[in-house]
This record gives sequence, C-alpha cells and structure tokens, in this order.
Amino acid sequence: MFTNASNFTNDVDLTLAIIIGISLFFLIGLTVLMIYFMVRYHHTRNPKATDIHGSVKLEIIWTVIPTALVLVMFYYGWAGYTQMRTAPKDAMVVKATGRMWSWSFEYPNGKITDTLVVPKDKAVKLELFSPDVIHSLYIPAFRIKEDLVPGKPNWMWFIGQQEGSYSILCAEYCGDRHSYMTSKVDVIPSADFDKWYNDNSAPKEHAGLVLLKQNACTSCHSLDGNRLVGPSFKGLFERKSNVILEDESQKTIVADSAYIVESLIEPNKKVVESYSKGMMQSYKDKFTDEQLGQIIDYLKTIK
Amino acid sequence: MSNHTHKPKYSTDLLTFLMLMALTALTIWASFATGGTTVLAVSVAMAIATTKAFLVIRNFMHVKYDHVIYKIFIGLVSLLFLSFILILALDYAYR
Amino acid sequence: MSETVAYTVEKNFFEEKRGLFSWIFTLDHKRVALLYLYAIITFFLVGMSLGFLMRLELFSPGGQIVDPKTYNQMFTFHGVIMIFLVIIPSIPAVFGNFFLPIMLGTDDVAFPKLNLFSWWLYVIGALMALSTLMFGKGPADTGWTFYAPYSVTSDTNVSMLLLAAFVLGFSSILTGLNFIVTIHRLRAPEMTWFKMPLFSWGLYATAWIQLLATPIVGITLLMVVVERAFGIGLFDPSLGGDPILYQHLFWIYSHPVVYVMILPAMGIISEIIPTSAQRVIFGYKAIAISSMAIAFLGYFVWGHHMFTSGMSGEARIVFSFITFLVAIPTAIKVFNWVATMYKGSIHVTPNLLWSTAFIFNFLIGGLTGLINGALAADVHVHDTTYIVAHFHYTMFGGTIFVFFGALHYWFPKMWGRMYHVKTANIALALTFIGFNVTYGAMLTVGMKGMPRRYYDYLPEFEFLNKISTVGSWIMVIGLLLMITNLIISRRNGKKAPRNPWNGVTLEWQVPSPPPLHNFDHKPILSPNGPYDFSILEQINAFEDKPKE
Amino acid sequence: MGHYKIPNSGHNRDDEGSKMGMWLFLFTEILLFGGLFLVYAMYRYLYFDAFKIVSEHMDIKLGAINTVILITSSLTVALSITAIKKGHKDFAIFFLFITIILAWGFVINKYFEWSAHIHHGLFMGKEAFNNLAQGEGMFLFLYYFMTGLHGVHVLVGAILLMVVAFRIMSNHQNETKYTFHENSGLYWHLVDLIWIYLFPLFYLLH
Ligand code: HEA
Ligand code: HEA
Ligand code: HEC
Ligand code: CUA
Ligand SMILES: [Cu+2]
Repeated sequence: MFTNASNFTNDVDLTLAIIIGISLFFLIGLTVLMIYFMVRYHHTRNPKATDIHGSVKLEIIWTVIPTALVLVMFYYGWAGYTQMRTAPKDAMVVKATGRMWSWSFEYPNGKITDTLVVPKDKAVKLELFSPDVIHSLYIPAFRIKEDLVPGKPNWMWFIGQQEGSYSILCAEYCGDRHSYMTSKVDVIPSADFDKWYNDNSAPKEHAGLVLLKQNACTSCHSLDGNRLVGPSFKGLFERKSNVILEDESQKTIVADSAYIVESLIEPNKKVVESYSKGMMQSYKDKFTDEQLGQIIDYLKTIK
Repeated sequence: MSNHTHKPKYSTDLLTFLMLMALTALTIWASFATGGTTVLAVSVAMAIATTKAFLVIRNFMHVKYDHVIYKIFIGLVSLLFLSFILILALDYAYR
Repeated sequence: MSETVAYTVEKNFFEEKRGLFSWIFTLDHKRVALLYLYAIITFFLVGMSLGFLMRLELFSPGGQIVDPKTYNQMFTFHGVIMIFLVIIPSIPAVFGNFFLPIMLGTDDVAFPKLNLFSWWLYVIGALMALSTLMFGKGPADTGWTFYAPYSVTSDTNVSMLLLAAFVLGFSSILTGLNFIVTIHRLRAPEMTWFKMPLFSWGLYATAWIQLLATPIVGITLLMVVVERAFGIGLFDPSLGGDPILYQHLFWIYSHPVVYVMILPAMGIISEIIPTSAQRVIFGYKAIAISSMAIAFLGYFVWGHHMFTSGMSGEARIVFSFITFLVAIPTAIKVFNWVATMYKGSIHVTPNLLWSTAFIFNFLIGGLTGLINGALAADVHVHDTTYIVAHFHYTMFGGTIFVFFGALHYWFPKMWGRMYHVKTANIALALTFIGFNVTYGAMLTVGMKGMPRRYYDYLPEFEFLNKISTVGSWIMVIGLLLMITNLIISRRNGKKAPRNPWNGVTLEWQVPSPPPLHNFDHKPILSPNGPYDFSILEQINAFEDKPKE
Repeated sequence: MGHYKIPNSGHNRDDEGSKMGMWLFLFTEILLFGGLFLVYAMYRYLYFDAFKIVSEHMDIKLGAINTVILITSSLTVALSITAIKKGHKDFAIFFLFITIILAWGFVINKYFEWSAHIHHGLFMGKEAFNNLAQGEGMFLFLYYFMTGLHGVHVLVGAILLMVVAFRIMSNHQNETKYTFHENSGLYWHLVDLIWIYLFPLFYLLH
C-alpha cells in the first residue's frame, strides 16, 4: 500500500485505510463484546435474565453514528473517483485494444506495441476498445480498472509517477485464456520515452510475425506446436486437416494460401475438427493484400 | 371478494367499457395529432394508456371494492417499476 | 422409526404415511421441507467438491489438475449450483417451510399443492442444470453472471443452463408467493403483525424480493436464450445490442437476491439469540422494520456491481450512495443482537456458537461490502478475489453458517433426536478456522490485485493461494464431521423433549417431531410478544403430561 | 388428543387468500413483461429514429381491432363475474363463451398480422430482416418477442376461461363459490392491461 506508483494510489489507499480502520473498530469491538457477554452472563453466573425490551435512545444513536460514518466513506470514495473520470486535456492519447486474449496499444504516431510504454509524470489517456467480448484493463499497482465494452467506446487515464514495470491484467472474465491476457506497463523517464517513441527503425523480426503478434493471433495459435485455443501455426502451411463445414459435414482440406485467407475472413465456415466454432473473430478488411502475403510467407517458414 | 358489501351491477361494467373505448379512440387520434414519434407523442400515449390501465384495475378488477391492502400492493409495485425505469434512464441520459 | 414420544398418542408426521410416494406427492409442509433439505444437501456437497477442486487447481501457478476450459466450467457450475440450487432455496424452502406455519400457529402453508409444485419445479430445474454435463460441449463456461456477449457466443450448453435458472426462478417465486399469503391469512387469531416471530418477518421481506425481482432475471435469461437461438442482438453489440443493459437487468435481480439469501438467515439469528439468552429480544420493532427497509432499499443499489462497466458516472455515484444506505439497517440489526446478549442468562449451545460465528463472519462480509461500495476503492478491488472473499464471507460465512446453526437449533424438533454436542462444537471450530484461513487469504491476495476467475496467476500471488487451499482442507474436515455427526444422531441420538432449549416461540409447544397437523393443544401466545419468557413454565407443563 | 382443531388451517377454504395469491402472481407477470418493457424503453431511446422507421410497417388498423377485441372481452369477463355473483349462471356462461370467441379472434388476427410480416421477409433469419439497420431489427425482434409472449398469455387465459365455463356447468362454480372464476377473470384483465401498453408502443408511435 501507499506506493505512489500512480496519481491515484494515494487517494484509493486512503479510502481503503479509512474504511478498514472503521471496520476493524466495529469488528473487534463487537466481537469482544459478544465474547464478554457470553462469559459474563453465562447462565451459571447469571441464572436469571433481565428482560430489556429496547431503548429508543440507543436505536437512534446506532442509526445516526453509522449513517455519519458511511457518509464519510461515501465522500472519500466519491472524491477519489471523480479524479479518475476527469482526464486533463493535454493527456497523451493511446488507443488500447483488448481482444481474446491479448492487448495492443496504438500511439498517436501509429506505433503499435503489445506492452504499454509511458513517460513518467505525464498524463496518459487510454481509449478502450474491444472487438469481441468484454474485457477489463486492470493495473493493480495504479489502482485503476475500466471495462472494454464492445460497441461502446470507454476510456481511463493515469499518470505514472514511479519508474518501473507493472502488470496489466484482464479483470473481466472473457473465456478460456482470460488469466493469460496479461501485459506490462513500463514507466520510463521522458527522455527515454521520446527516444523510444521516435525510433522507427524496422523491427528485426519477420514482418509476418510482427503482424501475427500485433493482431493477437499468437495468443490463440502457438508457434511451437503446442495446442492453445486454436491449432498451432507450426507446420500449418500445406497441412492436411479435417474441417467441419457449416452444414455439419466433414471434409479434408489442405491449408494452402487461399484457405488461410478464407480462415481469416470467414473463420467459422470451415472449423478445424476438435476446435470451437465462434472462437476466432473475422479479420475481414483488417489486412491489406500485401500484409496477407507477409503472413503467409512467414507461416511457410515455420514448417 | 366476499367481505365487501357492494352489490355487483352490470351497468358499472358497461360504463367502464365505454370509457375504455373512448380512450382508445382518443389515443389513436392523439397519435396522429402529435405527429407519431415525438417526446410529446410518447408522453400522451403513455398517459392515456395509464388512465386505461387504472380503469381496468379499479373497475374490472374490482380493486375499488377490495381491501385497502391491494391498493397498497399495487401502488408499491407500480412505484417499484417506475423507479427501475427512472434509474435506468439516469444511466442512459448521462452517458 | 419407533420414536413416538411416550406422552403423545398422536403419530408424528414421519409415521403418518410411508413409502416413496407418500413423500414425493406429500401435501405436508414438513415433508416438503425435508424433501428440499435432502436435495439441497446433495447439491451442496456437489458444489463444495467443485470448490474444493478449484482450490486444488489454484494451489500453485500453472495448470495443476484440469485445463482452463474445465476450470471455467467448474466455477460456473459451482456458482450456479451454490446460488440457484443451494443458497436461494436453502433457508426459506427448508426452515421456512417447516417452521413458518408452526410459528404462526397454523398447520400448513396457504397453498399446500403449490408448495409441492415448487419442489417439483426445483427438481426439474436441477435436472436441467445437471443435463448440461451430458451433451454437447459440456456445462456453460460463462460464470454465474452470464455476461453478454460472451454468453451469446460461447458454444457450451449455455441455453440449457439459462432455462434451468429460469425454472428454478419460478420455483423460488412460488415459494415466496405462498409465504406472503400464509403470513397475511394464516396467523393465529391473537397474533398481530408485531407479535410475529422475527423469522417470519425475515421471510416476509424475502418473499417480496423473490416475487418482484425474480421475474426480471427470468425474462432476461430468456432473452439471452432467444438471442442465442435467433442470433438477434438484444445484447450482442455486433448486432446493435447493449451489453451494459444486460448487466443492468441481471443485477436488478441479482443484487436484491443477496438479501433473499441473508434476510431469512438474520431472522433465524433473531430466534436463536433470545432463546439462548433466555430473555426478550432487544429492539423487536427495529429488527422487524429494518428487514423491510433492507428489502426495499436493496432494489435500488444494483449498479454497484457495475462501477467499472462503462455506465455513466452520475449513475455510479447515485448507486454508491444508496449502497451505503443499505448498510445502516443491517448495522441496526447487528447492534440489537449483541444488545440482546446483555444481561441474558446465556446457554452456550452449538446453535449459539454457530450464530456468533455467523455474526463474526458476516461482520467481515458486510464491512468488506462497504469497501466495495466506495467508488474509488471498488475500482481497485472489483473483479478480484477480494470480491470472491466478500461474497463467500456473506453467503457461506453468513447464510450457510446460519443454515447449519438452524440445523443444530431445530434438529431435535425435526427428528426428535439430540445430537452429540461436543462433536458438533469441534466440527464448528474446524469449519470456522478453515473458513477464515481460506477466505482471509483470498481477501488479502485480492487486495494485492489478483483478478477472479483466474485459472493461472502471477508467481507473486502463490503464497497466499497456498494458504487458502490449505484452509479449505481444514474446512472440509469440519464440514464432513458435522454432517456425519448429524446423520449418526438422526438414528442413534437420545430422544429429544419438546423444548430442549427452553424456547417460547410456538414450535417448542408441539411434540418433537410434530404430528401431521402440528398442534395437539391450543398454542399459548403471550400478549407481550413472541419472546416473553415468563410463559416458559406454562409451555413446559405440556412436556410429560399426556394430553387429552 | 389430536382432537384440537386449528381455526386458521391452511387446508381450509380461503377465498380471500386465493385472490391474494392470484394478485401476487399477477405482480410477477407484470414484472416479467416489465423486463421487456425496460429493454424496449432503453432501445427506443438509443435507436429513436430506427424505431420510428420500422414502426411504419405496423398496421394500426389491425392493432386497433385487436385492442377493441381485448377491451370487449374484458367487458364480457367482467359481466360474467357480475352474473355469477348475482346467481345468473346462464348469463355467466354466455358471457364466458363470448370472451373465449373474442380470444380466438384475437389470436387469429395476430396470426394474419404475423404472417403478413413474415411474408415480407421481416422475420429473424430472412433476407429482408437481415438487411435492416441495427435498431430496426431490434424493434421487430422486440415486437415478436413481446407480442408473442402476450399471445401465449392470451391462449392460457382462454383455456382457463374454458375450464371456468365447464366448472360452472358442473356446478363447481356458483354464486357462493366463484373464486376460480374471479381469479381467471383477473388473469384475463392482466392480458388486457399488458396490451393496453403494447398497442401504443408498437403501433401508434410511428
Ligand atoms: C448474502 C449475500 C450478500 C450480502 C448480504 C451482501 C452484502 C453487501 N454487499 Fe455484496 N455481494 C454478494 C453477496 C452479498 N453481499 C455477491 C454474491 C457479490 C458478487 C457477485 C459476483 O460478482 O459474482 C457481491 C458483490 C458486491 C459488490 C460489487 C463488488 C464488485 O463486483 O466490484 C458490492 C459493491 O458495493 C457489494 C456491497 C455490499 C454491501 C454494501 C453489503 C451490505 O448489505 C453489508 C451490510 C453489513 C454491514 C455493513 C456489517 C454490519 C454493520 C456493522 C457492524 C455496523 C457498522 C457499520 C457501519 C459503520 C456502516 N457486494
Ligand atoms: C453459497 C455459496 C457458496 C459456497 C458455500 C461456496 C463454497 C466454496 N467455494 Fe465458492 N463461489 C460461489 C459460491 C459459493 N462457494 C460463487 C457464487 C462463486 C462465483 C462463481 C463465478 O465466478 O461465476 C464462487 C467462486 C469460487 C471461487 C473463485 C473462482 C475464481 O474466481 O477463479 C473459489 C476459489 O477458490 C471458490 C471456492 C470455494 C470453496 C473452497 C468453497 C468451500 O465451501 C468448499 C469446501 C469444500 C468442501 C467442504 C468439500 C467437502 C466435500 C468433499 C471433499 C467430499 C467429496 C465429495 C464426494 C466424494 C461427492 N468459490
Ligand atoms: C480468439 C482466438 C483466436 C485468435 C485471436 C485468432 N485465431 Fe485463428 N483460429 C482460432 C481457432 C479456435 C481456430 C480453429 C477453428 C476454426 O477453424 O475456425 C482457428 C483457426 C485458424 C486457421 C485455420 C487453421 C488450420 O489448422 O486449418 C488459421 C489459418 C488461423 N486461425 C489464422 C489466424 C490468424 C492469422 C490470426 C490473427 C490475425 C488468428 N488466427 C487469430 C482462434 C483464434
Ligand atoms: Cu480479457 Cu479477461
Ligand atoms: Cu450487490
């Protein structure tokens, strides 16, 4: 607690501390009282009970005091929260996309990454999108969380105040690999950030692989032959597999270029046997022909 | 039933029926007069429908002659449903 | 079954008729209650085993015993069983059915046939839920909340499970309907509203929630079923639907339903404590009215489950505010219970110990609820295991503890036997310790940021998860010991008298177990309300005297 | 013993209790539809224009006819209850039959209305339906869902009323014992009540 990692940690932790403090008081107080009564007024010690029907005064007291206390709690929760929903105008806007089951972040200059890199002490506003189901972007160290609702843009903001690398988790259940939908946010000094941000040198990796990573393909398709949610990419090209057509009939296909493109545009038309229909979303219009070529090129290399 | 003293009369039923028919005519007329889909049209239509519902409950369903507890029940249930709509509207109106 | 108590010539309700059909087509509220009890205990064991397996899976990071999909199906099935098949019917359908008519001084609920029908609906719903195990891609993997659009796209047997929940909902509605009419129409002639035992007040408040909230979730689940069938986007955004609207409709029911779980439990606590303390309850009216207040306010706080959902900021604030208001009537109840122990003449029985364990657990559950209700704090803890701990503290540590407490309180009355008290206390101690270790650790790890519904987790969460799993082992031993003790006592326990705990509400005036029509003499009601211990001697005079 | 007889037994006949039970059941019905009305209200707000456009496909005349049918049937049920209370059993049966005929009239009318829509391809899975804009499909879907569920209630109500008629004929319902009749009437009025709202929401706001 009280790490000061983001501009919200202090307020949230203070709210928590206040409520926990009040709670401990009541928890311990009432428990001790109960045990004391059980001992003090045990029937061996107090054979004759005294009937007390109630007391209006006490009822009022223990209505008013908790009311006052909850108003305090409400106030702190509200105050801390109001900040979370008022982003400064000059915040750097990053588009954060969460899809089954990975994150990607798009910067104003078009740079796309799978970890979020932000400058220290600068406000960042994340615009949240999801193409499939609801996810929730959660950075425990920053005490913030907001859902990514498909079809409805949402946003969150924060200032990273301490250098370091913090976990990003998905906090809304979204299917099989929900618990693997993780990433990192790296808070680095402004100068380093600028260097990183403007570094456009071509990635060392195969262009096709970069595309596969950026579009979360690798969160469902492994590159090493392991079975994840979808069939592994390893040895995919020209592999023979049984597929189930829309009318439930079976067919054996060879994964040539045309089939791979079709799999991207209409994934549910031919569903590989033993895998689930409806898992993979359509990537229609997501890729240019050139990019499709790069992907297929890359797939050929991992035989 | 049974515990109320009122005497059932055919004429009450008929009268209620006539009022309901009149209100039906009114609401159809109003829907054209108010232009079909405007906030005004919606409010007028709902107001007339609620008047009709009130008549049905009070006269046809005999709540008028029943124990007050039914009036309380019906009132609270309507209030509950109304508050659901209002609270939901609060969310949608401010989004 | 030769336990006819010597001083009564009337057969008890077990002996009245025999055979399977005399049970499953019975119109006796006591038998219906026992039918529910056996079904609920069965499902409770199934649900518990799933919880136990989930804890094993979470013992270490990485896969342990099942794959992710199975894990997801496990917590969904665990949640659905525990919520719809165990905890919602638990207290109303078992103890409500058995004792409400007796405590009101009548011989059955208002609609005995409808009561039996509710049980049948329960069985049908349960079978529908179980059937999802048998066909297709197995039980749903959506979580018990069935959030759209995931529940619309998942290819598991979501529709069947939703229909099961729909049917179970109607079973619950009919129970509630029955209780409301029973309380309005069948109270003993001298029993005015404010002379009813507090358990009836709890059930009355509960029944209204069952009646008015359940249909909304029923229709919502039906909308998802239809949406899955026709592919039309009532909630699926790719077709223009609004997933947040689904959440609204779901929680309009599912928040009030947590009070369906807890209000009857609070009612039972308000019975056990005066009996154990041998004195009148402190603040009868405050407790009775606060039940109604909780039920009423509980309708308007559903949005606190949606603080990070993308609902409008204004709505979030309003919901947070009302959420805090609900805590107040609850606080009033707790204070009155503790005050009832003051200057009592306390008999420390297993049922009192379960009740105090309840108060402790429920305090933690309720007070953690306050953190959830505070906007800024909830943004951090929402959908973490902190929430999981919160609701196990309220549901398991709260309602289920009271359920077991009530089982110990009314066991002699229901079966006419006493149980072994020392074993009962040891079982409670183990369960209580195991419970707090399991969920205490979960509370902490959630506060550190471990999200819920996680098959796998970061290494930094490992230590607390291990502790939590070990806690569940202790809890298992405790619960199994308790169940064994009760089962053995059911056969071999000492014969129970009419009034083992010297209570004064009406159920202690009838034989144990009660005869078919409950009362063998005109019930004695004190003009000073239900907890007037000055009539105790008069009540106990019936004990040994054969009556004519 | 066992000779003590409880005055307030759950097995006694309790007309007031049955009626209260019926009312409570009606409340759950109202909230069952209530969920749909909530959805309708929110989507009407979100897709105001789309709803307006499709609602033009609705036939006000058919809707109005059905409204008149239902109101009339409500009247006849009310009359038959008045009749049975007065002991006019023949009247009661006569009015019930008219009600049942009207109920079937309603259903047949609905059938024609639905088939007209389906004929135009405006049904889930059909070509024309799939081509509609987002909110428009929503309107039609809600229309089918809500009027469909209402239709089911009409059928249940009609069957109930037939049973009532038989029970009057066999003297199970008469001027001293008419709770079942009255409760079935209440149910029928509920069907009318819901239609009172469905009519403007789907037909008039165009
Ligand atoms: C029996 C069930 C039960 C009960 C009784 C409660 C009681 C309460 N719950 Fe809980 N809750 C659940 C079951 C329950 N809950 C479940 C199942 C979920 C999660 C569902 C899911 O997502 O799967 C949940 C989730 C949940 C959330 C959503 C969290 C999230 O997902 O982010 C919230 C938020 O406000 C909340 C709040 C509360 C509050 C304020 C109370 C209050 O009623 C508590 C009141 C009690 C007290 C306050 C203690 C006694 C009082 C005193 C000792 C006096 C001192 C008090 C003061 C000073 C005020 N609950
Ligand atoms: C009344 C409600 C209730 C009860 C009593 C319980 C009881 C338990 N629950 Fe439950 N739980 C829920 C309601 C409940 N749960 C709900 C609603 C959810 C949310 C689901 C969702 O997210 O959708 C949940 C989720 C949930 C999770 C979170 C899953 C996740 O988010 O990843 C976990 C994790 O540990 C858990 C564990 C347990 C354990 C260990 C028990 C303990 O009771 C178990 C103790 C175990 C035993 C005592 C076993 C005893 C028996 C045997 C071992 C006998 C062997 C049996 C045979 C041979 C037949 N539960
Ligand atoms: C949410 C999980 C998921 C994501 C993300 C995903 N897929 Fe898939 N994919 C699947 C599943 C499940 C199948 C098997 C069922 C099917 O054929 O539709 C599959 C099948 C395929 C196939 C056919 C494989 C075969 O063995 O015949 C190809 C090719 C493919 N995906 C490529 C991609 C590419 C390229 C991307 C990224 C742009 C991607 N997928 C993203 C889940 C996913
Ligand atoms: Cu994405 Cu969970
Ligand atoms: Cu809640």
